[in-house]
Amino acid sequence: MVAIEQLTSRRPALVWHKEATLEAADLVIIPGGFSFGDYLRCGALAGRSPIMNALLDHAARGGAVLGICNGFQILTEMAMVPGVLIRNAGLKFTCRNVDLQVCETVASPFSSGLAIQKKLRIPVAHNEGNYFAEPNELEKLNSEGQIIFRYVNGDSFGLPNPNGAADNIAGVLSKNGRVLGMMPHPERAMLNLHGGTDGAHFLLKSLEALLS
Amino acid sequence: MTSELETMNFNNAALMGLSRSEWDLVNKRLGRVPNLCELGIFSAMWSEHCSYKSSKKWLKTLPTDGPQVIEGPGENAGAVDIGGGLAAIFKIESHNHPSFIEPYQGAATGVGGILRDVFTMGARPIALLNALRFGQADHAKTRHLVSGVVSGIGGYGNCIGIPTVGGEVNFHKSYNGNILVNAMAVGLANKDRIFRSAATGPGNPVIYVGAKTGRDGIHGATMASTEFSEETESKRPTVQVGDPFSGKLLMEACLELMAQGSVLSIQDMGAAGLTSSSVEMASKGGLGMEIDLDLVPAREKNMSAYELMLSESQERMLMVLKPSATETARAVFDKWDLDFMPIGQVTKTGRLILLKDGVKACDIPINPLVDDAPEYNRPHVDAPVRAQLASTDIADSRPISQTLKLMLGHVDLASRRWIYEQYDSQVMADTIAGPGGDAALIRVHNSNRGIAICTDCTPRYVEADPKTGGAQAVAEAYRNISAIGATPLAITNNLNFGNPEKPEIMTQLIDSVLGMGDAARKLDTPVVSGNVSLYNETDGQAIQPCPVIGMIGVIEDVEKAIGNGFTSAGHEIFVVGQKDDKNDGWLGASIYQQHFGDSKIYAPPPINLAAEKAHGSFVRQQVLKGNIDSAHDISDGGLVVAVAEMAIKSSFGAEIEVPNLGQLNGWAFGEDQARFLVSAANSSALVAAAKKSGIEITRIGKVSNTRELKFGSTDAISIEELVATYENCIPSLMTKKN
Amino acid sequence: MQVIVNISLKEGVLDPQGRAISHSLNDLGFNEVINVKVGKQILLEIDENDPARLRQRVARMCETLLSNTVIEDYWIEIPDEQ
Amino acid sequence: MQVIVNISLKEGVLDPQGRAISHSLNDLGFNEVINVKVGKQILLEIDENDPARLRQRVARMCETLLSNTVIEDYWIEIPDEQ
Ligand SMILES: Nc1ncnc2c1ncn2[C@@H]1O[C@H](COP(=O)(O)OP(=O)(O)O)[C@@H](O)[C@H]1O
Ligand SMILES: [Mg+2]
Repeated sequence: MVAIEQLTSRRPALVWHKEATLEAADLVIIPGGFSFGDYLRCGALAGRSPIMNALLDHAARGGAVLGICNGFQILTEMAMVPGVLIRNAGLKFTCRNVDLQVCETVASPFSSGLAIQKKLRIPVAHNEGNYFAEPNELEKLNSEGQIIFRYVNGDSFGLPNPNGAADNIAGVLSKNGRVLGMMPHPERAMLNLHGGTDGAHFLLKSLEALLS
Repeated sequence: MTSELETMNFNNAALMGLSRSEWDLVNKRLGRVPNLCELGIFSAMWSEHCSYKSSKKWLKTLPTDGPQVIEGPGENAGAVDIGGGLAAIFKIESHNHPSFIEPYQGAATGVGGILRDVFTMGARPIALLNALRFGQADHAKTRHLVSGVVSGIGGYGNCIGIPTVGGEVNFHKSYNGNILVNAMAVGLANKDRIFRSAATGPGNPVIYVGAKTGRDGIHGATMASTEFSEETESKRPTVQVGDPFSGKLLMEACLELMAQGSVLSIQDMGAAGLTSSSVEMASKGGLGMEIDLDLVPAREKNMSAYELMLSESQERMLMVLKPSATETARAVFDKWDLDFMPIGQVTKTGRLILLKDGVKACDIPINPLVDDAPEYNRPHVDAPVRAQLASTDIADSRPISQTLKLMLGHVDLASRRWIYEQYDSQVMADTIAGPGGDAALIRVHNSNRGIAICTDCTPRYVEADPKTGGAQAVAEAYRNISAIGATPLAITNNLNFGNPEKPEIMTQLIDSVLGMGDAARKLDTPVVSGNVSLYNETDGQAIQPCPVIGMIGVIEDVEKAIGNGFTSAGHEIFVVGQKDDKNDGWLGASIYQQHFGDSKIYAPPPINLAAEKAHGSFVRQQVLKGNIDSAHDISDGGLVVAVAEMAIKSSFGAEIEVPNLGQLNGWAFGEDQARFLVSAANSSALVAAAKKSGIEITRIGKVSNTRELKFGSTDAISIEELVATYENCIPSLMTKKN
Repeated sequence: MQVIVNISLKEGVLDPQGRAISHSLNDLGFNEVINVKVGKQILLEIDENDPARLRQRVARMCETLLSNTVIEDYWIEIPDEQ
Repeated sequence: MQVIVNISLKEGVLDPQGRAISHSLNDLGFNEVINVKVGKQILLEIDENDPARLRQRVARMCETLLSNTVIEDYWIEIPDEQ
């Protein structure tokens, strides 16, 4: 919310989960945040709340959707992006900065403004960010350009990524490139005071592409 | 059912922890013999936890006033003015015993409980911290307890969406059978919209909101005895389970309702549940209360009056509303899917009257429950006199770098990353400095103002000399807040001790409170809230005394705050608060002694409060002027450990000059107080300012571009090598095979 | 009526929790443990007395909410059913 | 041999997860759902052929690691056992 206001000086509309309609929007953001306590499976209960049918309609109309962290989990639960997010390989919640590499993708407002191979430093904070998809599904994701971010550089303990994600996947796009789910939190890397502005860069480029 | 109305006898009272004289007093105040529910209420209200009967006399000596104080001890949490029309509302609380029994749920409900204390006052919580003490690192149970407690704290805090930004952890064998889990929460409120708990207006409805009541955590001592229940098995006291999701809903619903202006008074249900909340609300308002227990939303069938009153189920609140507001309030709670139930009303009678199954289950005058709660002046002795340890008494011929490497692998000094990475320290995106710094720093939303927070206590000092240790905890917190550039404002404290009926334990309690009081007075940081946890013993073995201090401070402009990692090569490194001919240091009760000395208890480093204040203020002013680029207080491990920590936090190294003569181990690892390590680009301005203020300052070296620490001309070690021991200690402890 | 829904991970899906438990058990000296899988067991109390209809409704619940059919299998037990 | 350990919360212990699921099912139109409890099911593959000994060893595993006996009950099923 604050991040979007900071970048666009426009105030996004907040939508209550029990509502059933969604007004026309340039972008719907499903933020992080342990919806429904993450009971059963992360994002499962939220993925069935009344507002979600409207979200499906929005996406079917070609509307853009960004799911961050728990929002990504909700998107996978609703099958709006492929794969699932399971428990971190270390079985622990993990909050830390990670480095992401921008990959080449299908045409997408989320990647069009980013330089390929660019590294972004953005924090993660999750318990279930371990991306999983069947091998043939992974292959498809690769060949169709649906993988937008991968973890690089590993962590200080020598692991390749913070959660065990298949192919170091940190963010995936829907087939048409209009829906993005990502584990890292760009809204937490908005200011030098936060320790970096790469999140702001990503959000700004996405918004420019969407609003132009 | 009727058995509940039967009268009790002294044996029943004794099982609930009442003494003979307390039992007699109950009968006298009541004018008759109490029934089970009434006795349960008296015993809960007169318990150490609710009445502070052993500590009250001494807590009264603490300073609680100051121009910044809006609300001192007595309400759910303390409140101080932080400027800009805002109040910071904060408190710390222990959940030691439940966390030992069930580490995950114990710690999680500890966090939930302290959050309720804060949002009950109308504050939106902005930060959580925790002070933890575990047994020996290699004790069989330690790993299980550490991992359960840490994931429980994260489990609740992460899920409810409040960042956990700091805390402290120590390991010592005295905690093998009795760990400490203290949780602190800080919230923000409009300073003229703070909610209090005193009930007002006879006839106003008393409303129960939140989760349903079950048989969670009912007073163990009483329920364990079969005399009180027919179906002992099913009524067995159960562990409280936290439900952060309901906690979140409750928080949002309460804050929404408070914003509407219909809440007259509100109180969370913490220890002793409905009993303490109803009694405290009525007593503070000088009124009475009548409650129909059949209306209390219950999770289980056939709960007795006693059980309903003593249950410690989580995520519940009691409120008094304006009568006209009941329906709009109900709509708010419906929206958040929470129970909302008018269960009684405020009365003029000054009595607590409870109905159950249509009959009176309890009728007691409220005043005695609070005013006649016993207050003891328990016997105590003189604190032991400790010998001083001379640096020469510890033989250590290693080069500084090698000793340093061993020290950084000490479980009390090693990196806490394994712990704090399990906490979401950034949620809400206002965390400017999370765990790993001297104090955490949280920005006040939509402003540049920041709140600095830390917790501190060094139990080995308190054990050696409780008065010094009590003062030191405040002084160290003062240094941590000052080091980032913030102005200390006030403190909360959590007094963790053994059995107060033992005179030597009572001495620890008294002296450390006196020391804490002295320091709080001299450093202008009044005590605005706190908590006491006594009887922390197993098999007669008391814990190392642990009076934890939680301190908050304020900084007008977060952009001016600094961190504790070096920021550029070439910056000069100084010790503020140290003479330049110093070539020895205080090793008694230090980590160095623990590591390399004998196991005797020696006198801890003395505290000079005037110096603490002068040095802390100096560093703060110089940070705000931009004359200091990074700063770190010198505490556990001494000067050289502080240098290493500043280097590890940065991407630089340092070249340190070492005295030619003297006791190098004392100089390097002594824990003399009131000192800061700082780095400065503009060193002449800093030195001039120090001279002008009469502050001792010593240049000890400079920040270098190589990832190496050099001591003098021959002794060097790579930072990488230090990081390896520093970072691996706790992870390898946690994965070690039994 | 009582219904039990057992939910387990599909063959081939990574089970970090099961692996960790298996390791820990081995570390604790239970060397006979070869493999561990962790699943969920959901007990439902349902106001429906016709077992056939019950089974069908619960299957619907599983498909819509209780299990994520991308990675999980479920099976339904009705203890009172003959 | 295969062993199944079912772990559930003790009577009286709050089950926030079960409650949330029950709510969601009702919201989704499954109004017949009265109550939901969530437990764990752990499937173990164990190199031990004597059912009696197996049961005893698995009970030990439950007490030491698999279940949190302060708030959970467990029961052991050995499908191959006659
Ligand atoms: N239990 C904990 N939870 C969160 N952060 C912690 C915890 N323990 C230590 N930390 C963080 O690790 C850092 C080092 O802690 P400590 O050595 O106690 O600091 P100090 O000596 O400055 O008081 C601090 O930033 C502290 O906030
Ligand atoms: Mg410090």
